[in-house]
Amino acid sequence: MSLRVLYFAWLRERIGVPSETVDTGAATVADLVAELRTREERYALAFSDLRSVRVAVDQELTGFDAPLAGAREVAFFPPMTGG
Amino acid sequence: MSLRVLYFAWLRERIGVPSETVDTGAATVADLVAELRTREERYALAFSDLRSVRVAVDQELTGFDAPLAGAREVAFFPPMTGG
Amino acid sequence: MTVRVQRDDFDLGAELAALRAGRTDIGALVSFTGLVRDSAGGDAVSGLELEHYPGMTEQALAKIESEARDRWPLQACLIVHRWGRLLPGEQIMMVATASPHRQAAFEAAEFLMDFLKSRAPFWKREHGPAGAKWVDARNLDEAALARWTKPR
Amino acid sequence: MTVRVQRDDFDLGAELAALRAGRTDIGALVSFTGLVRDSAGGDAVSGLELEHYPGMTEQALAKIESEARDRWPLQACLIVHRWGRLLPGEQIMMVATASPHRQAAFEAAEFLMDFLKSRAPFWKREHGPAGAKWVDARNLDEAALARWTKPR
Repeated sequence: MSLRVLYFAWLRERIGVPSETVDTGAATVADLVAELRTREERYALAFSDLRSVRVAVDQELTGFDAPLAGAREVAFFPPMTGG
Repeated sequence: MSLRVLYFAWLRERIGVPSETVDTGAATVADLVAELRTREERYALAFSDLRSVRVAVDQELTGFDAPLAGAREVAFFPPMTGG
Repeated sequence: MTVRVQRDDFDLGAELAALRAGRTDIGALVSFTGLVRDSAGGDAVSGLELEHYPGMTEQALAKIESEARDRWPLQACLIVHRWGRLLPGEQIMMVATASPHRQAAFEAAEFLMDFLKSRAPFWKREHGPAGAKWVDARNLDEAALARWTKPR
Repeated sequence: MTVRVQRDDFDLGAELAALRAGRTDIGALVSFTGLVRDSAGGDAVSGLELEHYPGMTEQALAKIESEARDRWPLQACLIVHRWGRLLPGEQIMMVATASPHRQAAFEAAEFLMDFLKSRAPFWKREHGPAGAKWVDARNLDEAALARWTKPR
Protein backbone atom coordinates (compact mmCIF):
# COMPACT_ATOMS: atom_id res chain seq x y z
CA MET A 1 0.00 0.00 0.00
CA SER A 2 1.27 3.44 -0.94
CA LEU A 3 0.30 6.21 1.49
CA ARG A 4 0.79 9.93 1.32
CA VAL A 5 2.01 10.98 4.78
CA LEU A 6 1.98 14.63 5.88
CA TYR A 7 3.64 16.35 8.82
CA PHE A 8 2.80 19.74 10.27
CA ALA A 9 4.35 22.24 12.69
CA TRP A 10 7.18 20.81 14.83
CA LEU A 11 6.57 17.30 13.50
CA ARG A 12 7.37 18.62 10.03
CA GLU A 13 10.50 20.29 11.39
CA ARG A 14 11.75 17.20 13.24
CA ILE A 15 11.11 14.87 10.33
CA GLY A 16 12.48 17.39 7.85
CA VAL A 17 9.85 17.09 5.10
CA PRO A 18 6.27 18.34 4.82
CA SER A 19 5.11 15.14 3.12
CA GLU A 20 6.35 11.90 1.65
CA THR A 21 5.06 8.73 0.06
CA VAL A 22 5.40 5.67 2.29
CA ASP A 23 5.05 2.08 1.11
CA THR A 24 3.72 0.12 4.03
CA GLY A 25 1.68 -2.87 5.04
CA ALA A 26 0.63 -1.24 8.35
CA ALA A 27 -2.90 -2.15 9.39
CA THR A 28 -3.42 0.80 11.72
CA VAL A 29 -1.99 4.25 12.37
CA ALA A 30 -0.18 2.82 15.42
CA ASP A 31 1.45 0.19 13.19
CA LEU A 32 2.55 2.89 10.77
CA VAL A 33 4.08 4.94 13.59
CA ALA A 34 5.94 1.87 14.89
CA GLU A 35 7.27 1.20 11.40
CA LEU A 36 8.43 4.80 10.90
CA ARG A 37 10.09 4.84 14.33
CA THR A 38 12.35 1.93 13.43
CA ARG A 39 13.20 3.52 10.08
CA GLU A 40 15.32 6.50 11.18
CA GLU A 41 16.29 8.41 14.30
CA ARG A 42 14.34 11.56 13.20
CA TYR A 43 11.07 9.61 13.18
CA ALA A 44 11.81 8.05 16.58
CA LEU A 45 12.42 11.56 17.90
CA ALA A 46 9.29 13.06 16.34
CA PHE A 47 7.11 10.24 17.63
CA SER A 48 8.79 9.89 21.04
CA ASP A 49 5.73 11.13 22.94
CA LEU A 50 2.47 10.33 21.22
CA ARG A 51 0.45 12.25 23.81
CA SER A 52 1.44 15.39 21.95
CA VAL A 53 0.74 14.01 18.49
CA ARG A 54 -2.61 14.07 16.72
CA VAL A 55 -3.52 12.17 13.57
CA ALA A 56 -5.92 12.57 10.67
CA VAL A 57 -6.71 9.84 8.15
CA ASP A 58 -8.00 11.19 4.84
CA GLN A 59 -8.41 14.59 6.49
CA GLU A 60 -10.57 13.34 9.36
CA LEU A 61 -9.29 13.53 12.94
CA THR A 62 -9.02 10.06 14.38
CA GLY A 63 -7.16 7.90 16.92
CA PHE A 64 -3.98 5.85 16.63
CA ASP A 65 -6.05 2.68 16.51
CA ALA A 66 -7.70 3.77 13.24
CA PRO A 67 -7.40 1.19 10.42
CA LEU A 68 -5.51 2.20 7.28
CA ALA A 69 -7.32 -0.11 4.83
CA GLY A 70 -8.36 2.04 1.87
CA ALA A 71 -6.70 5.17 3.27
CA ARG A 72 -4.83 7.47 0.92
CA GLU A 73 -3.54 10.20 3.22
CA VAL A 74 -2.32 10.21 6.82
CA ALA A 75 -1.29 13.41 8.61
CA PHE A 76 0.57 13.83 11.89
CA PHE A 77 0.62 17.09 13.81
CA PRO A 78 0.68 18.60 17.32
CA PRO A 79 -2.54 19.60 19.13
CA MET A 80 -4.16 22.35 17.09
CA THR A 81 -3.96 26.01 18.05
CA GLY A 82 -6.37 27.83 15.75
CA GLY A 83 -8.65 30.73 16.49
CA MET B 1 -41.53 70.01 48.89
CA SER B 2 -41.65 70.54 45.13
CA LEU B 3 -40.79 67.45 43.08
CA ARG B 4 -40.34 67.02 39.38
CA VAL B 5 -42.22 63.81 38.48
CA LEU B 6 -41.64 62.04 35.16
CA TYR B 7 -43.61 59.30 33.42
CA PHE B 8 -42.43 57.03 30.61
CA ALA B 9 -43.96 54.62 28.09
CA TRP B 10 -47.54 53.53 28.96
CA LEU B 11 -47.42 55.34 32.30
CA ARG B 12 -46.86 58.58 30.37
CA GLU B 13 -49.78 57.71 28.08
CA ARG B 14 -52.18 56.85 30.92
CA ILE B 15 -51.31 59.91 32.94
CA GLY B 16 -51.29 62.10 29.87
CA VAL B 17 -48.16 64.16 30.51
CA PRO B 18 -44.45 63.34 30.29
CA SER B 19 -43.65 65.31 33.44
CA GLU B 20 -45.14 67.65 35.99
CA THR B 21 -44.23 69.46 39.17
CA VAL B 22 -45.88 68.03 42.26
CA ASP B 23 -46.08 69.77 45.65
CA THR B 24 -46.11 67.06 48.24
CA GLY B 25 -45.19 66.20 51.80
CA ALA B 26 -44.77 62.49 50.95
CA ALA B 27 -41.99 60.84 52.92
CA THR B 28 -41.47 57.92 50.55
CA VAL B 29 -42.18 56.95 46.96
CA ALA B 30 -45.04 54.77 48.19
CA ASP B 31 -46.57 57.80 49.98
CA LEU B 32 -46.27 59.84 46.78
CA VAL B 33 -48.00 57.11 44.78
CA ALA B 34 -50.79 56.92 47.35
CA GLU B 35 -51.23 60.68 47.16
CA LEU B 36 -51.33 60.73 43.34
CA ARG B 37 -53.83 57.85 43.28
CA THR B 38 -56.35 59.83 45.31
CA ARG B 39 -55.84 62.89 43.14
CA GLU B 40 -57.42 61.77 39.85
CA GLU B 41 -58.74 58.65 38.16
CA ARG B 42 -55.91 58.60 35.57
CA TYR B 43 -53.32 58.24 38.35
CA ALA B 44 -55.33 55.49 40.05
CA LEU B 45 -55.43 53.70 36.71
CA ALA B 46 -51.73 54.13 35.94
CA PHE B 47 -50.73 52.93 39.40
CA SER B 48 -53.34 50.16 39.70
CA ASP B 49 -50.72 47.38 39.61
CA LEU B 50 -47.39 48.39 41.05
CA ARG B 51 -45.79 45.08 40.12
CA SER B 52 -45.46 46.46 36.60
CA VAL B 53 -44.17 49.86 37.69
CA ARG B 54 -40.51 50.73 38.34
CA VAL B 55 -39.25 53.88 40.00
CA ALA B 56 -36.10 56.00 39.90
CA VAL B 57 -35.30 58.75 42.40
CA ASP B 58 -32.87 61.32 41.05
CA GLN B 59 -32.16 59.00 38.12
CA GLU B 60 -31.22 56.01 40.28
CA LEU B 61 -33.39 52.87 40.21
CA THR B 62 -34.85 52.24 43.63
CA GLY B 63 -37.80 50.68 45.48
CA PHE B 64 -41.16 52.12 46.53
CA ASP B 65 -39.92 52.38 50.11
CA ALA B 66 -37.22 54.88 49.10
CA PRO B 67 -37.31 58.14 51.12
CA LEU B 68 -37.95 61.38 49.25
CA ALA B 69 -36.11 63.72 51.62
CA GLY B 70 -33.82 65.88 49.51
CA ALA B 71 -35.02 64.31 46.23
CA ARG B 72 -35.59 66.55 43.21
CA GLU B 73 -36.77 64.13 40.55
CA VAL B 74 -38.92 61.00 40.67
CA ALA B 75 -39.63 58.90 37.56
CA PHE B 76 -42.19 56.13 37.05
CA PHE B 77 -42.01 53.67 34.19
CA PRO B 78 -42.71 50.06 33.18
CA PRO B 79 -39.97 47.37 33.34
CA MET B 80 -37.27 48.38 30.90
CA THR B 81 -36.86 46.80 27.49
CA GLY B 82 -33.55 48.05 26.14
CA GLY B 83 -30.94 46.25 24.08
CA MET C 1 -16.39 58.38 26.66
CA THR C 2 -17.35 54.91 25.59
CA VAL C 3 -21.10 55.18 26.08
CA ARG C 4 -23.27 56.95 23.52
CA VAL C 5 -27.03 57.48 23.32
CA GLN C 6 -28.09 58.84 19.97
CA ARG C 7 -30.88 59.10 17.45
CA ASP C 8 -28.65 58.55 14.42
CA ASP C 9 -27.45 55.23 13.10
CA PHE C 10 -23.89 54.09 13.79
CA ASP C 11 -21.27 52.42 11.60
CA LEU C 12 -20.53 49.05 13.25
CA GLY C 13 -17.39 48.41 11.20
CA ALA C 14 -15.99 51.88 11.90
CA GLU C 15 -16.70 51.53 15.63
CA LEU C 16 -14.92 48.18 15.80
CA ALA C 17 -12.00 49.46 13.75
CA ALA C 18 -11.66 52.48 16.05
CA LEU C 19 -11.57 50.27 19.16
CA ARG C 20 -8.45 48.46 18.03
CA ALA C 21 -6.81 51.22 15.99
CA GLY C 22 -3.12 51.59 16.80
CA ARG C 23 -3.21 48.85 19.43
CA THR C 24 -1.26 45.59 19.46
CA ASP C 25 -2.27 44.27 22.89
CA ILE C 26 -5.83 43.13 22.13
CA GLY C 27 -6.32 39.41 21.55
CA ALA C 28 -10.10 39.19 21.34
CA LEU C 29 -12.76 41.58 20.13
CA VAL C 30 -16.44 40.69 20.59
CA SER C 31 -19.38 42.66 19.28
CA PHE C 32 -23.12 42.35 19.68
CA THR C 33 -25.54 44.26 17.47
CA GLY C 34 -29.27 44.39 18.11
CA LEU C 35 -31.46 44.81 15.02
CA VAL C 36 -35.15 45.57 14.47
CA ARG C 37 -36.96 42.38 13.42
CA ASP C 38 -39.89 42.38 11.04
CA SER C 39 -41.92 40.16 13.34
CA ALA C 40 -42.45 39.48 17.02
CA GLY C 41 -44.36 36.58 18.50
CA GLY C 42 -45.89 35.79 15.13
CA ASP C 43 -47.09 39.35 14.46
CA ALA C 44 -45.67 41.52 11.70
CA VAL C 45 -43.73 44.54 12.88
CA SER C 46 -43.55 47.57 10.62
CA GLY C 47 -41.41 49.67 12.93
CA LEU C 48 -40.11 50.22 16.41
CA GLU C 49 -40.23 53.28 18.63
CA LEU C 50 -37.60 53.59 21.33
CA GLU C 51 -38.30 55.92 24.21
CA HIS C 52 -35.65 56.61 26.84
CA TYR C 53 -34.99 58.71 29.93
CA PRO C 54 -32.44 61.35 28.92
CA GLY C 55 -29.89 61.85 31.65
CA MET C 56 -30.60 58.63 33.49
CA THR C 57 -29.88 56.58 30.37
CA GLU C 58 -26.33 57.88 30.03
CA GLN C 59 -25.73 57.36 33.75
CA ALA C 60 -27.11 53.83 33.72
CA LEU C 61 -25.02 52.83 30.69
CA ALA C 62 -21.88 54.38 32.17
CA LYS C 63 -22.47 52.44 35.38
CA ILE C 64 -23.00 49.15 33.52
CA GLU C 65 -19.89 49.77 31.46
CA SER C 66 -17.81 50.64 34.50
CA GLU C 67 -18.96 47.48 36.26
CA ALA C 68 -17.91 45.38 33.27
CA ARG C 69 -14.46 46.98 33.36
CA ASP C 70 -14.19 46.15 37.08
CA ARG C 71 -15.10 42.52 36.52
CA TRP C 72 -13.05 41.69 33.44
CA PRO C 73 -9.67 42.82 32.11
CA LEU C 74 -11.06 44.92 29.27
CA GLN C 75 -8.85 47.05 27.07
CA ALA C 76 -11.82 48.68 25.40
CA CYS C 77 -15.54 48.66 25.92
CA LEU C 78 -18.23 50.46 23.98
CA ILE C 79 -22.00 50.84 24.24
CA VAL C 80 -23.98 52.69 21.58
CA HIS C 81 -27.77 52.78 21.92
CA ARG C 82 -30.23 54.55 19.64
CA TRP C 83 -33.66 56.00 20.39
CA GLY C 84 -36.51 57.23 18.20
CA ARG C 85 -38.27 55.52 15.31
CA LEU C 86 -36.57 52.60 13.59
CA LEU C 87 -37.53 50.38 10.68
CA PRO C 88 -37.09 46.59 10.40
CA GLY C 89 -33.48 45.76 9.58
CA GLU C 90 -32.12 48.89 11.28
CA GLN C 91 -29.51 48.74 14.02
CA ILE C 92 -30.88 49.42 17.52
CA MET C 93 -27.69 49.22 19.55
CA MET C 94 -24.27 47.66 19.86
CA VAL C 95 -21.80 46.67 22.52
CA ALA C 96 -18.16 45.78 21.91
CA THR C 97 -15.54 44.44 24.28
CA ALA C 98 -11.81 43.96 23.79
CA SER C 99 -9.58 41.85 26.02
CA PRO C 100 -6.36 39.84 25.83
CA HIS C 101 -8.43 36.64 26.06
CA ARG C 102 -11.59 35.44 24.40
CA GLN C 103 -13.50 34.27 27.45
CA ALA C 104 -13.32 37.68 29.12
CA ALA C 105 -14.44 39.44 25.95
CA PHE C 106 -17.40 37.08 25.49
CA GLU C 107 -18.49 37.17 29.13
CA ALA C 108 -18.26 40.95 29.38
CA ALA C 109 -20.33 41.39 26.22
CA GLU C 110 -23.04 39.04 27.52
CA PHE C 111 -22.99 40.79 30.89
CA LEU C 112 -23.45 44.19 29.22
CA MET C 113 -26.36 42.87 27.17
CA ASP C 114 -28.09 41.24 30.14
CA PHE C 115 -27.90 44.46 32.12
CA LEU C 116 -28.88 46.67 29.21
CA LYS C 117 -32.01 44.61 28.60
CA SER C 118 -33.43 45.10 32.09
CA ARG C 119 -31.54 47.97 33.74
CA ALA C 120 -31.17 50.69 31.12
CA PRO C 121 -34.19 53.02 30.88
CA PHE C 122 -35.36 52.22 27.35
CA TRP C 123 -38.87 51.22 26.34
CA LYS C 124 -39.81 49.73 23.01
CA ARG C 125 -43.11 50.15 21.21
CA GLU C 126 -43.80 47.94 18.21
CA HIS C 127 -45.94 49.09 15.33
CA GLY C 128 -47.92 46.44 13.49
CA PRO C 129 -51.14 45.86 11.56
CA ALA C 130 -53.16 45.98 14.83
CA GLY C 131 -51.60 49.28 15.90
CA ALA C 132 -48.82 50.03 18.33
CA LYS C 133 -48.08 48.17 21.53
CA TRP C 134 -45.47 48.49 24.25
CA VAL C 135 -43.11 45.54 24.39
CA ASP C 136 -43.39 43.58 27.63
CA ALA C 137 -40.25 42.86 29.59
CA ARG C 138 -39.45 39.16 29.45
CA ASN C 139 -39.04 37.13 32.64
CA LEU C 140 -36.18 35.47 30.78
CA ASP C 141 -34.30 38.75 30.66
CA GLU C 142 -34.68 39.30 34.37
CA ALA C 143 -33.54 35.73 35.01
CA ALA C 144 -30.48 36.23 32.80
CA LEU C 145 -29.24 38.86 35.25
CA ALA C 146 -29.10 36.38 38.11
CA ARG C 147 -26.09 34.54 36.72
CA TRP C 148 -23.90 37.61 37.22
CA THR C 149 -24.68 38.00 40.91
CA LYS C 150 -22.91 34.79 41.85
CA PRO C 151 -19.49 35.49 43.36
CA ARG C 152 -16.81 35.00 40.74
CA MET D 1 -20.08 29.27 1.21
CA THR D 2 -19.69 30.77 4.63
CA VAL D 3 -16.27 29.40 5.48
CA ARG D 4 -13.13 30.98 4.08
CA VAL D 5 -9.44 30.19 4.60
CA GLN D 6 -7.19 32.86 3.18
CA ARG D 7 -3.81 34.54 3.38
CA ASP D 8 -5.20 38.06 2.91
CA ASP D 9 -6.72 40.25 5.56
CA PHE D 10 -10.51 40.66 5.74
CA ASP D 11 -12.73 43.69 6.32
CA LEU D 12 -14.66 42.94 9.53
CA GLY D 13 -17.16 45.76 9.00
CA ALA D 14 -17.86 44.74 5.41
CA GLU D 15 -18.31 41.09 6.40
CA LEU D 16 -20.82 41.99 9.11
CA ALA D 17 -22.66 44.41 6.83
CA ALA D 18 -22.91 41.69 4.15
CA LEU D 19 -24.38 39.19 6.62
CA ARG D 20 -27.38 41.36 7.33
CA ALA D 21 -27.71 43.14 3.99
CA GLY D 22 -31.28 43.17 2.71
CA ARG D 23 -32.57 41.19 5.68
CA THR D 24 -35.16 42.25 8.24
CA ASP D 25 -35.49 39.01 10.21
CA ILE D 26 -32.23 39.12 12.19
CA GLY D 27 -32.48 40.28 15.79
CA ALA D 28 -28.97 39.63 17.04
CA LEU D 29 -25.58 39.69 15.35
CA VAL D 30 -22.51 38.56 17.28
CA SER D 31 -18.94 38.72 16.05
CA PHE D 32 -15.64 37.52 17.44
CA THR D 33 -12.33 38.67 16.03
CA GLY D 34 -8.99 37.16 17.04
CA LEU D 35 -5.99 39.51 16.84
CA VAL D 36 -2.23 39.02 17.08
CA ARG D 37 -1.01 40.22 20.49
CA ASP D 38 2.38 41.80 21.01
CA SER D 39 3.12 39.58 24.00
CA ALA D 40 2.43 36.07 25.26
CA GLY D 41 3.09 34.80 28.75
CA GLY D 42 5.28 37.82 29.49
CA ASP D 43 7.43 37.46 26.36
CA ALA D 44 7.38 40.00 23.56
CA VAL D 45 5.96 38.74 20.28
CA SER D 46 7.15 40.34 17.05
CA GLY D 47 5.03 38.23 14.74
CA LEU D 48 2.96 35.12 14.29
CA GLU D 49 3.17 32.36 11.71
CA LEU D 50 0.05 30.36 11.00
CA GLU D 51 0.46 27.00 9.35
CA HIS D 52 -2.57 24.99 8.28
CA TYR D 53 -3.56 21.79 6.49
CA PRO D 54 -5.02 22.83 3.13
CA GLY D 55 -8.05 20.71 2.30
CA MET D 56 -8.65 19.43 5.79
CA THR D 57 -8.95 22.98 7.15
CA GLU D 58 -11.84 23.89 4.87
CA GLN D 59 -13.57 20.57 5.66
CA ALA D 60 -13.11 21.00 9.42
CA LEU D 61 -14.45 24.55 9.38
CA ALA D 62 -17.42 23.58 7.22
CA LYS D 63 -18.22 20.76 9.64
CA ILE D 64 -18.01 23.04 12.68
CA GLU D 65 -20.18 25.63 10.96
CA SER D 66 -22.74 23.05 9.94
CA GLU D 67 -22.91 21.71 13.49
CA ALA D 68 -23.55 25.23 14.82
CA ARG D 69 -26.41 25.63 12.34
CA ASP D 70 -27.89 22.33 13.51
CA ARG D 71 -27.76 23.35 17.17
CA TRP D 72 -29.00 26.93 16.99
CA PRO D 73 -31.52 28.76 14.80
CA LEU D 74 -28.93 30.72 12.84
CA GLN D 75 -29.87 32.93 9.92
CA ALA D 76 -26.26 33.50 9.00
CA CYS D 77 -22.94 32.13 10.11
CA LEU D 78 -19.47 33.00 8.91
CA ILE D 79 -15.95 31.79 9.63
CA VAL D 80 -12.92 33.50 8.08
CA HIS D 81 -9.46 32.26 9.11
CA ARG D 82 -6.13 33.51 7.82
CA TRP D 83 -2.80 31.71 7.49
CA GLY D 84 0.75 32.89 6.84
CA ARG D 85 2.80 35.55 8.59
CA LEU D 86 1.01 38.16 10.68
CA LEU D 87 2.20 41.14 12.69
CA PRO D 88 0.96 42.25 16.14
CA GLY D 89 -2.37 44.04 15.83
CA GLU D 90 -3.37 42.13 12.68
CA GLN D 91 -6.60 40.17 12.43
CA ILE D 92 -6.14 36.38 12.61
CA MET D 93 -9.72 35.23 12.18
CA MET D 94 -13.37 36.05 12.73
CA VAL D 95 -16.64 34.30 13.33
CA ALA D 96 -20.06 35.90 13.08
CA THR D 97 -23.48 34.52 13.92
CA ALA D 98 -26.94 35.97 13.27
CA SER D 99 -30.13 34.78 14.95
CA PRO D 100 -33.55 36.10 15.93
CA HIS D 101 -32.44 36.02 19.59
CA ARG D 102 -29.31 37.08 21.40
CA GLN D 103 -28.66 33.94 23.43
CA ALA D 104 -28.49 31.74 20.35
CA ALA D 105 -26.15 34.15 18.59
CA PHE D 106 -23.81 34.36 21.60
CA GLU D 107 -23.81 30.62 22.27
CA ALA D 108 -23.19 29.70 18.65
CA ALA D 109 -20.27 32.15 18.41
CA GLU D 110 -18.68 30.72 21.55
CA PHE D 111 -19.26 27.19 20.30
CA LEU D 112 -17.56 28.00 16.98
CA MET D 113 -14.59 29.53 18.80
CA ASP D 114 -14.19 26.61 21.20
CA PHE D 115 -14.17 24.13 18.34
CA LEU D 116 -11.92 26.25 16.14
CA LYS D 117 -9.31 26.49 18.90
CA SER D 118 -8.84 22.75 19.28
CA ARG D 119 -10.37 21.07 16.24
CA ALA D 120 -9.34 23.11 13.22
CA PRO D 121 -5.91 22.19 11.80
CA PHE D 122 -4.03 25.42 12.45
CA TRP D 123 -0.73 25.76 14.26
CA LYS D 124 0.73 28.99 15.52
CA ARG D 125 4.41 29.86 15.82
CA GLU D 126 5.35 32.98 17.74
CA HIS D 127 8.42 35.00 16.88
CA GLY D 128 10.15 36.81 19.73
CA PRO D 129 13.54 38.00 20.94
CA ALA D 130 14.52 34.41 21.80
CA GLY D 131 13.59 33.11 18.36
CA ALA D 132 10.49 31.29 17.17
CA LYS D 133 8.45 28.78 19.14
CA TRP D 134 5.35 26.73 18.45
CA VAL D 135 2.42 27.75 20.60
CA ASP D 136 1.31 24.98 22.97
CA ALA D 137 -2.33 24.00 23.02
CA ARG D 138 -3.89 25.04 26.31
CA ASN D 139 -5.65 22.50 28.52
CA LEU D 140 -8.17 25.25 29.07
CA ASP D 141 -9.12 25.17 25.39
CA GLU D 142 -9.66 21.44 25.46
CA ALA D 143 -11.76 21.78 28.61
CA ALA D 144 -13.87 24.51 26.99
CA LEU D 145 -15.08 21.95 24.45
CA ALA D 146 -16.59 19.75 27.14
CA ARG D 147 -19.45 22.13 27.85
CA TRP D 148 -20.91 21.56 24.38
CA THR D 149 -21.11 17.79 24.70
CA LYS D 150 -23.78 17.93 27.39
CA PRO D 151 -27.20 17.13 25.98
CA ARG D 152 -29.07 20.34 25.32
